[in-house]
Amino acid sequence: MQNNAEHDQVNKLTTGNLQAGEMQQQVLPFAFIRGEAIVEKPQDLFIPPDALEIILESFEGPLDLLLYLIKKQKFDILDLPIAPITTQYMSYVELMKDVKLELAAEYLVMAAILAEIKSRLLLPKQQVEEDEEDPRAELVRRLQEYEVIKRAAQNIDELPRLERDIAIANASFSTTFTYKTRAAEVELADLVTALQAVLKRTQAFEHHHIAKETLSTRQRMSDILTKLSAANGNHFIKFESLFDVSEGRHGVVVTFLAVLELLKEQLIVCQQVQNLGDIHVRLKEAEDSYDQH
Amino acid sequence: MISTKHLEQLIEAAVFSSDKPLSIKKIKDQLLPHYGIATPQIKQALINIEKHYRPRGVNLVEVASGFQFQIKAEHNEDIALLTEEKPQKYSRALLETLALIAYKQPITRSEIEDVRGVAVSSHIIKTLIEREWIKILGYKEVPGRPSMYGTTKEFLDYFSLKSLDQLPDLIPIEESSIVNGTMQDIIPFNIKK
Amino acid sequence: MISTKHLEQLIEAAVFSSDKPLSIKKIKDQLLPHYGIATPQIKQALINIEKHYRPRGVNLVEVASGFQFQIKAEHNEDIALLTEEKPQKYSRALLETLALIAYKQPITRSEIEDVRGVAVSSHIIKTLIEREWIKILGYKEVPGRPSMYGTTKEFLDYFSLKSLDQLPDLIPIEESSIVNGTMQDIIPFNIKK
Repeated sequence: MQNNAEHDQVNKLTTGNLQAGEMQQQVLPFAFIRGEAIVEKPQDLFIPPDALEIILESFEGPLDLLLYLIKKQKFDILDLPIAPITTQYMSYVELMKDVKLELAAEYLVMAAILAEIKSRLLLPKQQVEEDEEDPRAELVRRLQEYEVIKRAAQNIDELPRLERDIAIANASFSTTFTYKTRAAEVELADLVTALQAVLKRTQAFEHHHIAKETLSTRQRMSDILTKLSAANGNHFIKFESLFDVSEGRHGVVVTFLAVLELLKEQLIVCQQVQNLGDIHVRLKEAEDSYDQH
Repeated sequence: MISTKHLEQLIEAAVFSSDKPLSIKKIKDQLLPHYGIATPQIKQALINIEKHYRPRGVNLVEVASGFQFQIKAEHNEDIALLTEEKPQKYSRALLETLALIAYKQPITRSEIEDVRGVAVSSHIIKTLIEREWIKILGYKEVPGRPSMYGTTKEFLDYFSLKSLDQLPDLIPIEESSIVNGTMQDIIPFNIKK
Repeated sequence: MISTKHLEQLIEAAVFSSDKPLSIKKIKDQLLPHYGIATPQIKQALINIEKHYRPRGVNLVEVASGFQFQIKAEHNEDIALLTEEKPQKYSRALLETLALIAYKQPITRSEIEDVRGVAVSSHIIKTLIEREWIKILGYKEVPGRPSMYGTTKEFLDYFSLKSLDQLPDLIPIEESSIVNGTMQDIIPFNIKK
C-alpha cells in the first residue's frame, strides 16, 4: 500500500477547499518539470501560488491533465475508475480557477464529459442496452491517441537538429574572386508596407510611439550605444562628449532624452566621482548587475 | 572532358559553397552542364567524397533535398563554444502540433485540435509555416474548406532526415504506459496507428 | 588530453563551421580552453590541415583575421553558376523584422517576436547581419542578456537616407484608409529615395 500517503494527499487536495489563506498548510503532492519529470516534493514544502501556476500551466490541456492523473495514481486505463478521476480532475480545475489561471473552455468541456460518463455508469446494468459500448471507450481512445502524439513530439524534440545539434560546414569564395551572389533588392516603400502590415495585424503600438520625435530619440540612443561600445568596452567617456552643440537646443534635448532613456533601460551607467565633478558614462556590463545584489 | 579527380574536387567545392543541401540534379544541370557527366558518375564521386571524409572533422551527409557537409557530431559541444547565439527552444504545444502534422498529414487544424483536446493557436501554425517546416497541401472538401497541412523538405533537412520513413516510430497503442493490462477485454479497441 | 588527430579534426571542424575567419587566439581561448594546448601545437595542426587539403576542392587559407576554407580558385567560375539564379526576393518575415528594427531600435529578438506574434528565425537575423543592415548595439540587462539590434550606416546608405529621421512617417493605424474607408490619404507619406 505504498500509495496510501499519496492517496491521503490527494484526498486532502480533493476534499479541502483550497482558499488562498489555506495555501500555507496545503501540500501539493507533486511537481511537474519540463512537462515530464515528476518529482515528489517533501511533505512540508510550501508551494507559492505563482509556482503552482507554473505547475498547472505546464499541462497542455485536459487530456494531458487526465493522463497525468491516471499515471500518478497508477490507474489502469482499461478499467478507468471514472469516479475518483473525475473528483481529482475537478479539484485541479478548481485550483486553476483559484489562482485565476485563464481557464480554457476545453477543461470545462472535459469536466462535462467526465460527469456524463459517470452518470451513465451509475445506471443499473439491465437498463443499458446490450450492444452499447462502454461509455469510457471514447475517452480512453482519445487519451491513448493523445499519448501517442505526446510521445512522438518528445521523440521529435530529441532528434538531432540544425542550430542545436548539427552544424553545417561551409567554405567561401576566395576574397580575390569578384563574383558576389546577388543579394535581393528592397525598396524603402517595401519596408514601410511591411511595418504597417505588422502594426495593422497586432495593433500593439500606439501610433505616437513611432512619431518622428521618438524616432530621433531612438536613433540617438543607438548612436550613443555605438559611441560607447567603440570606446573600448567598459571605458568611461565624458558625458559632455555625447553632446554636439552645433545641433542646437533641439539636438541637445534629444541627446539628453536618449541618455535618460538608456539609463532607465539600464543599458548605460553614469558616474560622478566628486560633487560638481565631471559626469562619465559607460556601457553597463554584466558584472554591474551582480554587484547590485 | 574532366578527370575523376577534377570532378570530385568540383563537386566537393560546390557542396561546401552551398548554404542549402545540394541535389544530384542540381549538380548535373547547373554545376556540370558543359561537361556532359552522367548521374552514375556523380553518384560515384559523392561516394568517394563521403569515404574520404569519414575520418575527418566534417562528414558528407545526405538529407531530404540533397547533400551537405556537417560537422562530426562529437565535436558539436566544443564548436558550440565559438558561437554566441543560443538555439531556439520549441514549446510542447508547437512540437505536438508538428508531430501530428508529420505523422498524420494531410491534416486540418480542427483534426489537430481533436487529438490534442485544445485549440491550436495561430501563432504556432504561423511559426511553423514561416520556418518552412509545414505547408498547405490543399483544402479539405468539407464545409469551410479548411487547409490541410503537411511537412516540407526543409522540415526533413532541418532534422537531417532523408524521408518521413526515418521519423521515429510511433509507440503502438498497446504499449501505452498507462495500461496495466489486467482487464484488456473490457473495451474493444480498434485504434488506427 | 587530446590526440594530434583529434586536435586536427576539431580545428578543421571549427574553421568549417565558423562564418568568419578563425584566429589562432580564438582557437586557443574559446575552442580549446579545457585542453591546455600550446600555440605551436595549434600552428602545427593548421599546417597539417593545410597540406591535407592542397589536392582537394577547398583549401585552408590564412587571411588577415585568421583561417578559413576557400573554394579552390580554379573552380570559382563553375561554382558561380550554381548561385547565379534569378535575384532573390526577401520574405515578408525578413522585411517585417528589418522594419521593426529600423523603427524601434534598439530592440531585442523577443521584442520583435512579441510584436509580430511569430518566432523570428536565426536565419533572418543572420541574413540581415551579413547584409550589414543591422548590428548588435549591446545587450539588454534582463535574464539571458539578449542582443539588442539596430540599423547600420550601410542600411542608411542603401536606402539613400541621411539619418533615421528620414524614414517615412507611418500613418496612424486608426487613420488608415482601410480602417475608415476614406481614400483621401491613400498616399499618406512621402517616400524619399
